[in-house]
Amino acid sequence: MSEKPAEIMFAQACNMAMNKAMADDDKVILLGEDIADEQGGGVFKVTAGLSAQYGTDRVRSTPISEQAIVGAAVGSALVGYRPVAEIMLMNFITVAMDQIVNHAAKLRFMSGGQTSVPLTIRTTTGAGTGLGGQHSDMLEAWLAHVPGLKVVAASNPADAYGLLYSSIMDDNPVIFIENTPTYFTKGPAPAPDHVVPLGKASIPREGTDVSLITYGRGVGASHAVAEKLASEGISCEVVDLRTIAPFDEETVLKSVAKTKAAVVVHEAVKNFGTGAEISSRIHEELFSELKAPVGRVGSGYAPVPFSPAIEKAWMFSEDDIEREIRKILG
Amino acid sequence: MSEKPAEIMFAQACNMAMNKAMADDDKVILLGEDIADEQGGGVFKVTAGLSAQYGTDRVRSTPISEQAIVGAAVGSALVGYRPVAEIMLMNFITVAMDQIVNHAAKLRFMSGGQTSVPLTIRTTTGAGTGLGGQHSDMLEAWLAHVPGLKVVAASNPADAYGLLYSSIMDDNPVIFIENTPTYFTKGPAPAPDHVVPLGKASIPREGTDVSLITYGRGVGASHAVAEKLASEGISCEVVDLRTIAPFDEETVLKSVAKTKAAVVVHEAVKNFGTGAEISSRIHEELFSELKAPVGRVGSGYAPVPFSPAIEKAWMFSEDDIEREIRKILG
Amino acid sequence: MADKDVLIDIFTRADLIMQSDIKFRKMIGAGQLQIVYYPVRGQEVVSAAMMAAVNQEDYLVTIYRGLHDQLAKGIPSKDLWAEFAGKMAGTCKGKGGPMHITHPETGVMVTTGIVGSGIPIANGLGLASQLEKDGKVTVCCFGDGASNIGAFHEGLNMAQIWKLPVIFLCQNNHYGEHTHMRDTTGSETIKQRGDGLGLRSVRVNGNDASEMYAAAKEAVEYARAGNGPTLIEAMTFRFHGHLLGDTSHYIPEEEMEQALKDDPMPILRQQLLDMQISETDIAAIEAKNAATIEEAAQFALDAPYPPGDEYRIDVLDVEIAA
Amino acid sequence: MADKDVLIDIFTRADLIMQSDIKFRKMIGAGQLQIVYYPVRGQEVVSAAMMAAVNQEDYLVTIYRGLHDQLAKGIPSKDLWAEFAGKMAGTCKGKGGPMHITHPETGVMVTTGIVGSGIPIANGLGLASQLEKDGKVTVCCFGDGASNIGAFHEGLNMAQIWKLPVIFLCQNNHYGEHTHMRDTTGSETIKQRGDGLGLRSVRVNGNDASEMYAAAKEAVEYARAGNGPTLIEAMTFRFHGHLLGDTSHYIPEEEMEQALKDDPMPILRQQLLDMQISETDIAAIEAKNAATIEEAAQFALDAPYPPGDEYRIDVLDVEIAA
Ligand SMILES: Cc1ncc(C[n+]2csc(CCOP(=O)(O)OP(=O)(O)O)c2C)c(N)n1
Ligand SMILES: Cc1ncc(C[n+]2csc(CCOP(=O)(O)OP(=O)(O)O)c2C)c(N)n1
Ligand SMILES: [Mg+2]
Ligand SMILES: [Mg+2]
Repeated sequence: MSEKPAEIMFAQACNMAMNKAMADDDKVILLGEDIADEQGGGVFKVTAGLSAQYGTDRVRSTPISEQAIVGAAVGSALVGYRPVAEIMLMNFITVAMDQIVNHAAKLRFMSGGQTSVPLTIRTTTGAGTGLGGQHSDMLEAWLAHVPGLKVVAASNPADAYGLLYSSIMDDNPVIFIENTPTYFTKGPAPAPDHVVPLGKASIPREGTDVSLITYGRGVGASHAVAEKLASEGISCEVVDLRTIAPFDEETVLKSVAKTKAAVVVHEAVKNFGTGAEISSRIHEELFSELKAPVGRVGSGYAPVPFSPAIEKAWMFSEDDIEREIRKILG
Repeated sequence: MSEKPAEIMFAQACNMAMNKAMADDDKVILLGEDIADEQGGGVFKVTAGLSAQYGTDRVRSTPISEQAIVGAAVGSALVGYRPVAEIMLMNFITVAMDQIVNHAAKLRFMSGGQTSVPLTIRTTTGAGTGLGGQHSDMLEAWLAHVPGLKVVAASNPADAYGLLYSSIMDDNPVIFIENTPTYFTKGPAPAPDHVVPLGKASIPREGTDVSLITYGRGVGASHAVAEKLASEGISCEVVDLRTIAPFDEETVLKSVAKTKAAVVVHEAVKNFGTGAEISSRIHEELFSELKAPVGRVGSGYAPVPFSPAIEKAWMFSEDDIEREIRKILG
Repeated sequence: MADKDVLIDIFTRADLIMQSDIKFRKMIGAGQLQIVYYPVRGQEVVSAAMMAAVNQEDYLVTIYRGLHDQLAKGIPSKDLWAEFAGKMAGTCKGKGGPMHITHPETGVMVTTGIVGSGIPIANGLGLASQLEKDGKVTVCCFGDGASNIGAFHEGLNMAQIWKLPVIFLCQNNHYGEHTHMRDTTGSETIKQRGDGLGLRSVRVNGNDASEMYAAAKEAVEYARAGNGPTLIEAMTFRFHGHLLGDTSHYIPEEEMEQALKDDPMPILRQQLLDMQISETDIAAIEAKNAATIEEAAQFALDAPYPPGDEYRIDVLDVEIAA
Repeated sequence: MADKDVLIDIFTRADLIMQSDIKFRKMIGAGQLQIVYYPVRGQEVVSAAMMAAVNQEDYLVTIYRGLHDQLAKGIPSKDLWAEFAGKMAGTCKGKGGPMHITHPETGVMVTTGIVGSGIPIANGLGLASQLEKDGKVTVCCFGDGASNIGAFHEGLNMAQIWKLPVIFLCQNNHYGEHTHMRDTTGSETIKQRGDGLGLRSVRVNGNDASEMYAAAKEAVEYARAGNGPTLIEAMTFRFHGHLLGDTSHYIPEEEMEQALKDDPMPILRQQLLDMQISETDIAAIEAKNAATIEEAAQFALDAPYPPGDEYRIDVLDVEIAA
């Protein structure tokens, strides 16, 4: 065991990124329900210890008032702060969409560039653990459709660290989506100065037969399938978008130009999901080179079901990815 | 002039559809800001005369409380009413997304089918008239991504009449999107019993070279381009989706199977818009038959600008449609 | 003091809640059930007394922490347990789960997991009753923390201007998740907010069966008479944290001690005894509840899960293609 | 009665507003400008007195009906007119337009077209000032109708618990679009709602310069001293409907007549005369304002429009590719 490189959990990586950002820039402040240590440092403990270190002036537990939380972040961002607002679970952004969409995303533009809104909204979600219809939705497609917002999702602790830091330091509003079911999975620890730039995809696994374009939790699932198919001689390249919007078209198109086949994979509902945009872009640019139409994997057309068997049947899966790959590779 | 068949305006068609629905079913009620006659029958007069006819018990002007408006519609729908809630402008659904997405769309499923939510949310929007960043957004892609919601947009008064009536009588929650800039354009009047079923696209113009898949205001623009290109011998088929989600895949695929080329056209921002899903579905099903990748036309990656010249440059246009058609027809 | 029959009724409901809560926590602790559970121990009397004041046909809208409300309103234990366990025989075929209980036969129309969102929906039920003139009232339960969210404000105001027959029952247990009300709420009381919005508002000791029942009864009569809504701020406490596993580390020891001393259940039981209801009679109620729960729990464990492709049913009014 | 200098200051701002409003309506009526315009005639004194009580560095958040607030806060007329006209020389390069004026040099940070949404944002500005200890206050303007929306409730509560230096100025003109407050608001007053939320709340005749100024001054001092927010409900009226073209058909004649009788502008002017400020001096102020407006209007008409591809700039911090 002592040989193993240091590992950290996803949730911890987020904590460390916020800690570093707060240390580096005293304009970084945190707002959210139960986030201060007196309240336990967040329901998933992602902000644990930060109020002890930086004080409750900078790490503020709030009322259950998501509009007021995001609004306070928008307002302070307008005058030089770098607020990080936590929306406990992604479904709760539904009560704050006005502040996010009509204000955070638009104020730079509508002011003709006189002001900017360098805020980060952290939120977590994810199905597969029986939280049911109102606590598990992946809604990144909405936000990706809003000009002026960046949307980010990490697939492993080191990236989470590097991406969250970059999100906080970015001068645009960023939605940083965490994944509750994988909060406590481990991965190699990043170096303290590890930074992952926004807008740049990574290729955690190279391959030649098909590109699996994915992000967040889809990356682990895609890896697993790639591993399995490797034994049959099918070589999958995994592209981890990391920034969902605006996404790194260059890396995606380069990968698919090489493999000539692609499957886009995400946990969100497939219909009208982000996979549609990525698939369309690939078709638009590489149509004549493709071996087959781009495949898509996502979850089913239904609210997230509570009961495990239905939830499993509804949810995107490694089987779905495998089936889609086999379909397009013929 | 006397030869001309009777014409009505779009706004009037919506009014007539509600009037008929209220006459046919006394469970139909209307809720919204300023909608009763004492307040002028709606800011665009779409509900004018209805409170005079059916009383203010059934046609209720509300406070500026969109969550309460949609909530009241959800609750009454659960017990047999067919509420029609007006959200004055589409950007204001951002304050009511929780009620729409977490509740209206999910309660049937989460209750295991014990309850249903036969409500209609009417809202209007549309750029091109200098209302600026917070009063013009087309957000149908968000709603199309939500399982359990139907999303409808009409392109002409007769369809508006037939579709709105169907929306109100549908047993699912329906978002009915009107278009402010074309409220006062005219079209042939429908027969009083004219009904347009949800989920069925129409083909207002047949053609052989390329299918223009569109809805709402995109239909008029596509027609204009089709007309223009006809003189050059390019034959465009126009497919009016009418129901955006779930959309009529059969009609779309049949049209494209015939023309072997398609451009999807909408007013909404192109990136991550509904066009991406439609394009992806066409590629997935008809890849090997297509002459070229499916083209997409939508508005630019920016909030809606105020100043006319910027707004025009940003907005989807007939020129964009034409350019895209020429591109894919080579 | 409420009369004997009423108190027995309230006790019967409250004891069923208490025993159910204990059993759920035990089974979850033992790994027999794997669910996120929001304990209701400590809040039994609030909902028992409230639901004793309404009829089965009256509507209820409640929240994730809703077991007490749902049982008090009359959902049969078997159906409820089976839903908590995600079984096809559950109230919602296992699709909703504990946070989303619906059971129209007993008037339970919505259980929401979104803080505050039941309030606007309750108005819709009230609006329907007002239009139907069916004489029903809607009870809408939520917590102290929920009074900080916009939907609370919009909903109470709309109910007031339209005089809707809705009773807003704020179960004030002093905490929203891990945060004390004093850190989140600019007003001293929630009642004050109701006053500010212009509706009839009262604040009562929700743990006192008679006081709670009287307030409930009055609100129900007021609503049925067409006078409009009431906000009842019912003071109570939750003994086992926000959700099972929460250690209540954020609750000062003395506060918890005092709350436990004020446990409404032994107090109510003693009140029955004081009213000359015999120990035997009380024990019979308790035994009957225990049997109901045993049966329900076993039923929930034994019942089959729904098949996977149930996810395509009940999304729309027609089945979704695979 | 406020002292002479203050009243002159208020009058100077208010007259600029009044004349600007008249000119805008005239030019729109004549087809020289094609914009949706929310008239401010009748509400001049509320914002003139409020802004006279704060400094240029203090922040302002206002709404679509914001011309009076923006001018009173000090945005140069040329910049503002050019933005209304959609010109590149406007405060926001023509990208925002009348509903979205920003001008940080004079503290105008946000103008929103979404009812109530400025309130949570104002808190953020206040929070920044509290953390910076820069002594600034934030004035947040909105209407009576806005007090029905959730953001109002959430925002006022957060300001109160955090004691933010924010002044919530509710300009109560009795109507939200075409609906009278009595049909939408369960409470008698908006002040009552502030009380219910626990914050310092006052209700004043906003059309009386001295009364309005005193309330503003007090709120500013209270905020600067770290005591927290104030809600000022300033009673006023709008004479030209919700937006230009609205005939005010929904306003009873007597109500409009009374409101016009109470027009704050002639009253304020008379107060100046009563204080021995000469007709000549007043006329000089008016003439100067008129000249400013003439110049601004001409500038706005003459200035060039922004080029079309400006839409790719200011979306993100980098230009978007075509
Ligand atoms: C809009 C929204 N924000 C946050 C949450 C997360 N959350 C669930 S319960 C809860 C606390 C609610 O407290 P209270 O209203 O007092 O009810 P209690 O749990 O004490 O019964 C919070 C913050 C949520 N479910 N919905
Ligand atoms: C969330 C939202 N709902 C509705 C509207 C449409 N709307 C614009 S102004 C207005 C009336 C606002 O009234 P009030 O707050 O009293 O301000 P006033 O216009 O009287 O100054 C309404 C309903 C909006 N802009 N935003
Ligand atoms: Mg509580
Ligand atoms: Mg008003």
